[in-house]
Amino acid sequence: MSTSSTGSWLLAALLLLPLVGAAVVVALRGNDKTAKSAALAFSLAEFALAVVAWVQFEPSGARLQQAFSFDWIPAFGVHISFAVDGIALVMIAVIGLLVPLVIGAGWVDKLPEGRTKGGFFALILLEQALTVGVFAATDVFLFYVLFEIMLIPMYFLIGSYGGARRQYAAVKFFLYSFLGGLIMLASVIGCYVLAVEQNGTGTFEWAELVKVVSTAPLETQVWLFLGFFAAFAIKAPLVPLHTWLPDATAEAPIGVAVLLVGILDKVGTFGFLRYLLPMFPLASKELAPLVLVLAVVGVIYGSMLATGQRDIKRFLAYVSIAHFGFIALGIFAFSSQAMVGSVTYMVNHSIATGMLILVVGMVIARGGSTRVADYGGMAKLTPVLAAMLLIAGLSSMSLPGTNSFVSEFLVLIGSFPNAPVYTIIATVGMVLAALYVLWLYQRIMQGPVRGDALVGAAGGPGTMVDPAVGAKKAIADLSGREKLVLAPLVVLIVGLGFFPKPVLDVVTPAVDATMCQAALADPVQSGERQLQCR
Amino acid sequence: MTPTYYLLLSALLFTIGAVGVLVRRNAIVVFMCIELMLNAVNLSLVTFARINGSLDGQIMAFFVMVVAAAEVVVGLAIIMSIFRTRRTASVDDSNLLKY
Amino acid sequence: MSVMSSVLLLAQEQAPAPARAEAPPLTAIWPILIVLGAACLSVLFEALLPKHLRWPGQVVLTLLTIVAAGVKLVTYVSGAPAAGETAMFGTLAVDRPALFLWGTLLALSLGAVLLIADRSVEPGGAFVATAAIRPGTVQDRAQVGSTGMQTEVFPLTLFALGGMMVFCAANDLLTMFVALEVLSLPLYLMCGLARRRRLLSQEAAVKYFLLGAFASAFFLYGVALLYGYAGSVRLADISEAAAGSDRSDTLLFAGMGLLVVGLLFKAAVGPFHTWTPDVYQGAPTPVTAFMAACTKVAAFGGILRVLQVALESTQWEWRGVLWGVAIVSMVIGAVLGLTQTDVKRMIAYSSVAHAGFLLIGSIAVTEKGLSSTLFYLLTYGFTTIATFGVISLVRDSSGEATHLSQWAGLAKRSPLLAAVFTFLLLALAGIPLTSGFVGKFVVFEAALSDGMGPLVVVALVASAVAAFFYLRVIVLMYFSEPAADGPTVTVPGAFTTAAITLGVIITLLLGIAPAFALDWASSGVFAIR
Amino acid sequence: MTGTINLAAEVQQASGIANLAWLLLALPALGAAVLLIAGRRADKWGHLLGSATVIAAFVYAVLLFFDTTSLAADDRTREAHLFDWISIHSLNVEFGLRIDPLSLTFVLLITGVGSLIHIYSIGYMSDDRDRRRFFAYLNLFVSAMLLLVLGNGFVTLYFGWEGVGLASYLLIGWYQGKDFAATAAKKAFLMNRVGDVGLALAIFLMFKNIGSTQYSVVFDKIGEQSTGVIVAIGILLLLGACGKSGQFPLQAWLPDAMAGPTPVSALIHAATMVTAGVYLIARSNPLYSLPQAEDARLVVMIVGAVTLLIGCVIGCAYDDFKKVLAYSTVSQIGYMILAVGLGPAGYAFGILHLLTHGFFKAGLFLGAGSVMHGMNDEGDIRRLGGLARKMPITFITWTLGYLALIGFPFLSGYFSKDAIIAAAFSEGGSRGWVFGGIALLGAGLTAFYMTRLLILVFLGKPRWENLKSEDGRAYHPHESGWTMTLPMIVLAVGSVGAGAVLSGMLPEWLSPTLGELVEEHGPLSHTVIAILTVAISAIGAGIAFALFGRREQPVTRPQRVSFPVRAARADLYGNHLNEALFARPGVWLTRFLVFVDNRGVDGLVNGIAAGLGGSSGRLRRLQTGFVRSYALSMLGGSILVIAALLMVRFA
Repeated sequence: MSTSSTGSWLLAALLLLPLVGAAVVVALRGNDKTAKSAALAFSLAEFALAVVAWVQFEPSGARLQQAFSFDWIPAFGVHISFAVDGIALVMIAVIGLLVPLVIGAGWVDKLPEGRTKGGFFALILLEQALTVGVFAATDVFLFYVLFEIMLIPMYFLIGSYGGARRQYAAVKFFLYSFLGGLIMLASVIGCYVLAVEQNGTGTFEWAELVKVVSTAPLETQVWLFLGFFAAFAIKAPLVPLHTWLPDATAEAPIGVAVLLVGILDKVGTFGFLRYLLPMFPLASKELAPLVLVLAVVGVIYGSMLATGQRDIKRFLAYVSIAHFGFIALGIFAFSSQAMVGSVTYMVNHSIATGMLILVVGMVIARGGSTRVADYGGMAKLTPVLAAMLLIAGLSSMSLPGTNSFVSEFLVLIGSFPNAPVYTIIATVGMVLAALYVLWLYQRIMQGPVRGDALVGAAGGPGTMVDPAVGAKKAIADLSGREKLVLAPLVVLIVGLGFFPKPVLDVVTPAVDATMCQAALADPVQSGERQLQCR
Repeated sequence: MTPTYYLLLSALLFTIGAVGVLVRRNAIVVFMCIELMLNAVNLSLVTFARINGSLDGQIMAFFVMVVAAAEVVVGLAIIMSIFRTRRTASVDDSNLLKY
Repeated sequence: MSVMSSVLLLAQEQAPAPARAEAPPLTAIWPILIVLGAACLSVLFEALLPKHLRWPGQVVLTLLTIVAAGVKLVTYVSGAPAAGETAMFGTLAVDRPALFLWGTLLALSLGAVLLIADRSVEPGGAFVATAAIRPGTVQDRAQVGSTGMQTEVFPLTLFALGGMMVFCAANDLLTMFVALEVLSLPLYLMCGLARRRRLLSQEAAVKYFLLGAFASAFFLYGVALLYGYAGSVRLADISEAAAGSDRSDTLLFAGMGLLVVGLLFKAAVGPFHTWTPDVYQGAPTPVTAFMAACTKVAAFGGILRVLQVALESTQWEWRGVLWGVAIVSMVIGAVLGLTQTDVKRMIAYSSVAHAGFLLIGSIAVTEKGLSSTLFYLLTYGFTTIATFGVISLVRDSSGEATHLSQWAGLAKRSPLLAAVFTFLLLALAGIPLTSGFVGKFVVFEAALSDGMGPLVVVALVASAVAAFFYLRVIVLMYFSEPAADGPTVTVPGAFTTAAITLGVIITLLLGIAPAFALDWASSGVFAIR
Repeated sequence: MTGTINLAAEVQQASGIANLAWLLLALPALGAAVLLIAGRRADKWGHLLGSATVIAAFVYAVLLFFDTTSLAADDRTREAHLFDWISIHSLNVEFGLRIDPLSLTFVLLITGVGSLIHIYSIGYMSDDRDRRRFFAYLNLFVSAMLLLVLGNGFVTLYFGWEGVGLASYLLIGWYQGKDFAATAAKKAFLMNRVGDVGLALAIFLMFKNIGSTQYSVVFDKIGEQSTGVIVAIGILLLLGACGKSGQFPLQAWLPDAMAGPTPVSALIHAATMVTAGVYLIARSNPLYSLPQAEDARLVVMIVGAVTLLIGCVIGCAYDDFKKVLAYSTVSQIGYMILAVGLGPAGYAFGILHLLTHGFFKAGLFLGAGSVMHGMNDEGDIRRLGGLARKMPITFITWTLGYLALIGFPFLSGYFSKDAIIAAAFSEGGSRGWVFGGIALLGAGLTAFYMTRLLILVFLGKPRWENLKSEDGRAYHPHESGWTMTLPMIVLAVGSVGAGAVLSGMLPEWLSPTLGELVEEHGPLSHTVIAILTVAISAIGAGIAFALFGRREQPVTRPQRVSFPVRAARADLYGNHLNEALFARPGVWLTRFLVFVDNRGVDGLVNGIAAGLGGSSGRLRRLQTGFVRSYALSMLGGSILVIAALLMVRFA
């Protein structure tokens, strides 16, 4: 059987276009120029599609829209079925946004010898297709398949295009995620077996499994929950399962780091929302304290470690770990404000941290080193770059007026009524966030000029450089291309800081549905409203 | 006297054969030990045939003999070829393949 | 009595069955008859054909045989009774699983034979011209150059194949024992026929032979004890006796133990795997492929039948023990594989780990357990054939370059081969969209629904560990710089290409659209007569 | 309490000119945006645009003021809804403006002083090649500050709150080539963030218990909350105020903030931003006025009193022109906090003093800036002296501000500060005596250190004559240009007259927001207190003259001094305390955690991997290659299997 609903062609196109793109780019990889242009063209088209999909989406409509489904393995009731709800939609839009920027940012990067731009961008497009699939899959088996496949392009992206210790990083990344995935596989099968026991025929349709599993006894749910949780906690990553991320981020090329932190990791938190809460409501409530502890520990631990890093890219990884703590806190605080906050946090973190990583990449491209100690006083040479770093930084310390504030505020204010203690600790994380961001900014941009490359450009250590002169030296300020890459992000950071409504409106219904499936109710009720499941 | 003794004897022979495989170095001898094990089995087969009062056991013993003969053919061929190469029949000398 | 007569028949099967009062229904077992008959025929070829005609003659004959047997099988399956039937006076049970296994064996052996027959990769083929010549001598160096090869390998292959097919269908333990020997003896010899590295090859043969004989002694003693227990070697009778009888259970369980040990040895399940790495490494690669794929299929076919037919009623006693064995096997395979430096040895240890997974499916005594194990065998077999096919292509001046360090940076030299091998490794690791994943999935599904959760978790962890050494090879091929005097990748001849393509395609097909194969595998259960 | 109820009831929908209130935010914000985006292209006219936007805002503010005064007192609280900012079910954070006497007062102060300082900066920053960016930041600040005071809910307030923090960070770190400036900026922002946490938690508490963060709802329902909640919110809000207003224990950042250019110190760190804490508490008067909030108010008063003393004491010991003024600011804000802590009896006086202080302290800072501008940015008062003749206008304006600050009769400080002292006494009982006494003492100290400043800078011998500034140039003091003197004059006028004018009308102008001013009569009558204050101030000034006026002052600060002076020079060890309690432990903890992460968490992972590898390496040795050992392992295995089977069966 194969069903489809309105707009399903959109989703199908969203899934297929990058695949086609990857194929085309591979075919063209002989000539860097054309390959690059083709990749960019496809990614932009994909973004356009994503925008259309967003416009098509009816926030007030059905939970899952633009759905289509085919049989795959009838023996196990496995379908190839995709659909989007508000949460998946915004994530897909973010993917569509980031990939062109990543391609633009990697336009002139030098790759290890023997590697072609074509291959690089093709892998990125492939990864894009797979991640879109992961967010859109509505068949648990299909989700698992894509969840694992997703690793392979990323493995090659890190392993063949990364830095000095790329082999170690790639294998570590792969094994961590693969182990998590296998443990999840046990739970996936467990759910299926449960379905077989209950209604004779097994199924992997998400909606069906939710019905079956959510009514299972607590103990069963706990075991299955843990299986899924392991995979998602590794992906997200939550402390103490995080140690693959610093290595991966440090070794991956900048663009790949953006995808890794901005998109792949979101699969974990997305999984919390899409699978853990609806499928295992009892277990979720039972184990919420555990997750909350991990989340809050992550916030503090990540922030403190960030300030302790010597390597800029590792710094970025720990910053993300702290942010993922906030997201997890919001999800498991069980209030619609916090949950909406977490989803918007996923979006905003992709934008803010994505920009932060890109800017850091531009810094590294100029300073030629990833050690913080090799930088200082750069603002004099490259004021615009400095401004960009500051903007990205301010957003990731969630200053009001930037997009991240809305989400962090929602997470905290929403979590407070249910989990006051955790929230208070997390709020302290705000101070630490300011600490590590300003620390980085001061070390890189302020003070006297430090670092061989910079001093060389500035002419003598600690000299007061006239930017007009500095610009003529080796260290130039942002090029037009780089500005073009960062501009959309700046616009979004400020725009969503003032008008988050578009995102909130799309996300809220999906979150309500999730809350309702998990039989949760807001701690602070505004009276007239009651949950109705969709 | 009860057939049980034959069973015990065959078990004993089997064990002797097995131990022989473990302790002897010469490939031929090792192989002979294996033959001993097979024949120990034959003994018990025949005994059981007696106990169960059916002929099958005895017939099986014949089959075992045939198979053993076939094994001898193949085995000696292999052992000969390696003996010609190494000028020794000690199984301990051939351990290029390890770890 | 019946046993005797039937076995007599079995021994002279190539001759058309004599007309008797109740003529045995041969339609069901035509595939076996064809294979064994052709085996004898090709012995005659060896004896009569002039040297230059032997190779083409043998190849044609062998391939035709397999195809013909396959056709016969298909035609029979279409009209076969769902419950299955017995042939040769009940010595052979031709039921759905047996038919599935036959099909699998024929298909796999087709691939293996293609590898064996190839003469372009290694000029003159992977096999020595005259095994009798001493390695290292003048004649030996001469024959390395010569393009002749020992075509006896073809009849040997066919005999082994026939033995395997009988082994899967054997309905009583004696038949099983004879079949075991029929499939083993040729393999012992084939291991010793490598053209290069003959010392290793011969050593492999000796080891395999001595240990194999040792194991079959155990098996036989087990048969004897069970015979003593049940008064019959028929699987059905044994299960009956085990279900309810007053005889001493010591016989039953001692016999069962010895029997199972013999089978586990053939299936290369740890801790009875010790021969595997050495033999896999020493034997000529095509033979290794044949062993790794077909022997596993046959052995697990036998294990499944014994466990599910004969010992079904005592599963609560042996299940715990086999749990332990499965865990040991998976751990040994995964852990020891980590530090291997020879590609063939590595695959050998991976096969030990896979044997553990297969055992999980086998001890789930349910229809699901049966069908999932059968499916797993199918997927694993093809992946393995293709894997060894690829391995046989990477060579340097001294023959195959199997040391991992020689594989460094292979992707730069020949991206296609690296890609194919990567795909196969991912399949062995069980990454989705490969047959390996579906196989693992169905087996674990069967195990979980039979309440073996902990075992499944162990298996999953083991496969995560195992994934590391597959990744190691990928890392070597893609992320490392090629060695200066690295091996070259020979362009495969038509045969090897065909074999590899077959394996890869089926691996991919069963990964993407496994539905049809799953249906076959679950089309029926063992016939208990 | 009563005040709160009809407060909520009275909120009107903004109409007419008030509908354009968003212009107040938009104008400076637009200016900032244009200047930042246009970049160097705007260097020519950037400062003009920057000033223009703020002046325009001021003009509009004046119009809005008269528009409001034209209304009946009860209709003067108006709200303009701009858009729904964050709205999810029960949580609805709207982006709206509240136009009422309190916010208007601040708007006038901010835009007014802001305009003056913009004009002043045109001259002061004339030789900085990034002047345009400077004006952009100033505009950004004004915009954020206006949002802070105009927002109609605690979240919008928080928005402005952090916005001004950002602006202040950028401006303190203006000379970012210098590490100390960058560090000072970072310190300021971090200590503010600590305060912000308090504010944030207060907001969370409101949402949890009241279900809203809008002033109207919160002030309406706050009375129904349990005492615990009310006190908690009160104290958390105070924590926020302490951060922003440099109150004890978060005062340490304010002196360091003087690393920024002087106009910044005048605008942000004297006149406007640092008074945001006072605004916050005054704005939350419906909460603090509650009888249940008694304890919270007490804490507020204590903080205020302590801070004002700390400020005075340290102010006496410093030799840095601007830092003395900074500590003076700290202590003056201490007065204001004390005042608003007094509750209905003090809100108005707190605001009054805030305004007068805005005038004279800004004037004092601009004077200081003018001096340093003429003296190669020399800030060490011991290297100045006798400048009165060199820069007369600066001297006169500065002296007027000085007199106003020490509360010279009938200058603005006299009205505002005395009122606070009187109110403190009128608190009654021992409390009254304690706080009143402290406030009185503070007045004396203030007079002392300000007089010292006056003498060392403007009077006495010109000690700079045979000195060189650190960049080796000789000093050529000169009067500044008109763009700088004009604002100083205006502010001087303000510092003279503001008190007299405002003290009369302010209380009842603010009454719609702060409730009626409650006149209590303590043990001492107002006249007595007034006389006392003047007398004590006179004594303080006298001592200063006695100490510094007659003797020659060394150019370098004497090292061998009594403990109190040493303590004061070390900020009463405030920084040491922070170092010992937070900074150093923090660094240690971080190092420790990094170690744990590498060796512990990651070490565990790699350890497992290494363990597997190692065991593999050892186990493969078992594969000896000897057939017989293989046979042995098989035999062993089979024996185990059989034994196990039999055990399972028979056990």
